[in-house]
Amino acid sequence: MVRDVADWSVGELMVVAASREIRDGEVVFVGMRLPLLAYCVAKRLHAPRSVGIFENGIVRDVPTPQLLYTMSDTPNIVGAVWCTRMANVMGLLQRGDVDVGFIGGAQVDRFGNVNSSYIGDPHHPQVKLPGSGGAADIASLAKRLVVILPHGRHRLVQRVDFRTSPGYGDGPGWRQRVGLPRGGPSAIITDRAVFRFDPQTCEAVLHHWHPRQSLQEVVENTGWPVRVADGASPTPEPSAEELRVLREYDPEGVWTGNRNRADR
Amino acid sequence: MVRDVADWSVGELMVVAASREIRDGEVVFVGMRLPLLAYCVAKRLHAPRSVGIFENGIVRDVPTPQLLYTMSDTPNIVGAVWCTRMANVMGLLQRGDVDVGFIGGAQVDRFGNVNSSYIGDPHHPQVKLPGSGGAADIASLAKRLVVILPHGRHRLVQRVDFRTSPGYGDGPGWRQRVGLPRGGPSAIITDRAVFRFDPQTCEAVLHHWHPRQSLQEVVENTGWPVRVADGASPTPEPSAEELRVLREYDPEGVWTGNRNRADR
Amino acid sequence: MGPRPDGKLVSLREAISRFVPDGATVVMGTCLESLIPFAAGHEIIRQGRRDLTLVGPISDVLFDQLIGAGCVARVVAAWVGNVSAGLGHAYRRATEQGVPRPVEVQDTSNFAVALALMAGALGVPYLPTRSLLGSDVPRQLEAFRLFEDPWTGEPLLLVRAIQPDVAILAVQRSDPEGNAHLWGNLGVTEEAALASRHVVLLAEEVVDPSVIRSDPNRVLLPGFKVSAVVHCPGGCHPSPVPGYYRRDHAFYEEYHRATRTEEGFREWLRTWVLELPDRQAYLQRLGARWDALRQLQPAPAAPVDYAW
Amino acid sequence: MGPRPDGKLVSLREAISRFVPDGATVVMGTCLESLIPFAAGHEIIRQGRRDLTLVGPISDVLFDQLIGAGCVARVVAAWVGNVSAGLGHAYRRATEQGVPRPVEVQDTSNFAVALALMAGALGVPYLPTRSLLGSDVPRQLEAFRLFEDPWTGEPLLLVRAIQPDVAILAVQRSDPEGNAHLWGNLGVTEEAALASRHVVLLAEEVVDPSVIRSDPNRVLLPGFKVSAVVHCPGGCHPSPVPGYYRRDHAFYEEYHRATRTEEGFREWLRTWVLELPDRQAYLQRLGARWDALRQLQPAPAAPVDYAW
Repeated sequence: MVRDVADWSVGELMVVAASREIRDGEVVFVGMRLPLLAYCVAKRLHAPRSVGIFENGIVRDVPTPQLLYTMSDTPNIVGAVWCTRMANVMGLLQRGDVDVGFIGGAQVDRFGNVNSSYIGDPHHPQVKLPGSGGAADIASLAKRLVVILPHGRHRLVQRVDFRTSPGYGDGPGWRQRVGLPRGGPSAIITDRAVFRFDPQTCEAVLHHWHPRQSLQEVVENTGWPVRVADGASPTPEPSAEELRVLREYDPEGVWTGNRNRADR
Repeated sequence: MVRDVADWSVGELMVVAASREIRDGEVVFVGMRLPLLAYCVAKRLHAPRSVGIFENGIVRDVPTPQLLYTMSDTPNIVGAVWCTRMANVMGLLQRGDVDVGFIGGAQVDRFGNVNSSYIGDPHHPQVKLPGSGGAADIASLAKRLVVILPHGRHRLVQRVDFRTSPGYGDGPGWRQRVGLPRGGPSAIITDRAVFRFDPQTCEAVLHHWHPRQSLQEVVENTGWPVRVADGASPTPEPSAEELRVLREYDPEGVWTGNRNRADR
Repeated sequence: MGPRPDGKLVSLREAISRFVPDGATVVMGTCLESLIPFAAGHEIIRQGRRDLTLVGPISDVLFDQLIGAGCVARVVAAWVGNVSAGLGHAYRRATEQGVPRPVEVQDTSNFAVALALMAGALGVPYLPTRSLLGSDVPRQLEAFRLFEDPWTGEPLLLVRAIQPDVAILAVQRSDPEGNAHLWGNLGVTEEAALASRHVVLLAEEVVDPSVIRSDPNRVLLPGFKVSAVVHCPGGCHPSPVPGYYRRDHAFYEEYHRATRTEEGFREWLRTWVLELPDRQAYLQRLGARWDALRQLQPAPAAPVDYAW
Repeated sequence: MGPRPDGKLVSLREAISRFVPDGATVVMGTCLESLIPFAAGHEIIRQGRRDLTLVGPISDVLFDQLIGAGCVARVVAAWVGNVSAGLGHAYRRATEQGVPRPVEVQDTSNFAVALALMAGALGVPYLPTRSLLGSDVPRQLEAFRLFEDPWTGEPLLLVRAIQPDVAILAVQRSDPEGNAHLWGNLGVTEEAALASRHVVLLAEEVVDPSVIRSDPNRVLLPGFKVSAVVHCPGGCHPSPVPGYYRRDHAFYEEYHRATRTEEGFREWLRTWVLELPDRQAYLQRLGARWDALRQLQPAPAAPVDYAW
């Protein structure tokens, strides 16, 4: 299936936006789905010397030969530079050897705290979500954190029901106060927008809204009063090169939303 | 060099006495030199299902194909069932998976505390010994401890100059008080005698004196007032079988004193 | 404890019967999405085990199945769901509606599970971490405590040790005494093996001891720590085993769709677990699909010589 | 930190010059009696490095040599001596008489060294242990603290983390980026590698990256953590390297006899270190003896396939 460049999906735009968060030579704690694709695009294009770390114990610096459905699929081992214990890769993270990590979640608030545990009262939850996995560890320990999730007023909320993965807590100084050694969110990438964080106030600030919709729509679909950055602009569209590389890796759009999947 | 059975050396007697401390099926933290030989003899004769653990990370349940000078000699790896990190084998020890450990030392006192660090004042030592190695860990954590050292009034002392490897401290209840999870010395084997420990008083009690000398000589060469067990007897001589097996492994007597070596 | 005089090589039925009693704490799924001992989970379900505590980082759908079958009282896991297909329906029914029975969840993270098992393996009561500070995850005081580094006064989180009753672990090959080779991503397998009172191995192949001893660096843990070895080829389907078979992605998708309702879950369980006597029958039911998953591209490891 | 754009494959002289400055904390001898990077120690002596802190469980005679040459201010080691031949004369002269200079000794044990490096690798300030309770070894408060388990009140010893400036580690084979295979007893090598700011590898062979990537479970640590790779065959003599050469027991005995006096030590150092420009010259001086140590009995590892 050859698709047109202009025919990018929002999932593809999110992957490309995420890939641009990876700088060359960086050590990346890679999550599954979109972050994995983002790592593959970055690796092939602008960050050829980046290194990918997976929490199951895999470290690799070349893309996998096949699309992965999970990080433990056998193609993820072939060509890896290290297969080891989770404790060793989490040790790298805790030591401060990981530049950027990606996580998903069900809710995020304006200080970048992420909930992937409970909707409603955690003691009598309305919805029990799958849980942290490694997300809370990545959010605690990576030098930078990128949060990727669908946009919506019930997703981007004033205050998360449960703080699974710590962002900036209640604002400036909080991470240092609770003892987190470094880090904090640097971006939120949704299917509508890209937020970055104000270093002074630790709040999410809208930097880009995706094409095919208005800034107003983003604001209306966000559960907190949106601060818009000076010079905020539409998200740059994926280049032909970015789409080519991404589609080589995921031709059927398994993770970029071209294949329909319910109740994620 | 074929030697007569009656012609056993004191080193050989010590090895054989040590081998008898190992019961079948036990997990043994093996030291080098005499304890290694003891493990080999036990394994070949009365403890065929015993398992030997070395602090460099080797676990093996068959004797090595050659005499070892150190536990990291290449023949110690061949046929091993595990080559791993020191932390893993020390973890077995700390968990309580090790039945018996062997250590040497420069001094031992009547409560089985062992010094392998300093002679004289530790701050201005008369002699700086090589140090604990793993001995203090084995003494802390094994279920039983066997101490092997040369006999002498400056070796078996009233009180060690430095407690490198904890025995029973100052007596009953001490190990529990300081937080050691189990264990304590079960025997001291010297080139003159075998002591065991009184479970009530935690004191070393003379059980055997080696042939070719008198009980009186042992007492005179011990730095504390020797308590002699009811029924104490001369140490049983090595059997022909024990000597055969031992000499197959160490035909030149490298570690049993038949080869002359100074200043150990 | 030393080597057991009786043979350790037993059927899966016997291994589960002997080493997984009602109420046991069981660690499984330690490599994360690969080498998941589904065959053992299914046998636990067939034997009707109750009140288990399940421990693992994530388990893909294995924990979902055991929870749905009513075997589980408590879960200590960082993530429970269906990794490639979405959430776990049985898990949600149990935690949200108490169906078929309520399940207590102890929130944790992958790293915290690894540290708890590492503490268990090392024989210490806890290990410290800088992770999860400020997170709501470490709420339960029996598992987590805040503490200060005595040298600097900086905050630390202490993660309490877990020593499971039994670890059920899949490996590529084992000898009859439980000396086994495992390769691929290791996850928390080594820590789980060393922390647990009993270890049950599911081996794709049972090999001569000389094969294992030829490469002692690849050994998971020494046989004297292993209680049972089960020869169970295909025991990890639909999860992958490097060198043996690929992941059956579609199977997870099918499970996801089939188990949306409680009736659907019951039906799935009948078809794939309760009606089948053992793993061999399961693989027969898979049929040609199973053969296809075993068509692999070779990737041999470079030779290594322990010449001495 | 990411991969370095410039080549990591450098001479031993350059590696020591760049990564072992005066005053550095250096961990070596991490496998215990095997794979000891003697060549690196000798180069450190030739370059006249001063005020080093040496860290290791035991080092056989490597630390003795560095201490005797006056390179060392401090030793954090569980045991210093000559494993098969007896005590270390240079170590005793330094610690008892301050000759050629006083050396401070921090008492520790093998397990405590492992835990300190493991804490450094994990990025936590300490790890707890039940070992050494009641021992006089943990006297120094900057390295050890007594503490209570907050759940049970039981005593524990906290072992403070060590993050050395550089780990000098020998491996059988490495690719030019520092992805390396190590086999045999591992000791504290993995922990030392991961804990240290820089890693210098001494490789018996430098191989194509494809060799290393064919077996990622045997990799010591990923190349992005490695600062320099030195192709240094024979670099560990007289210690053994599994698959490459045996231990030269007699050499330790000879060193022991030769270094009884300070003059003897000086003479030994001239002959085996100062007069020689590099490791190749050292091996030439060894002559036929070196060839004999490389006559080995093969012991190939059973094949492993990562088929996918």
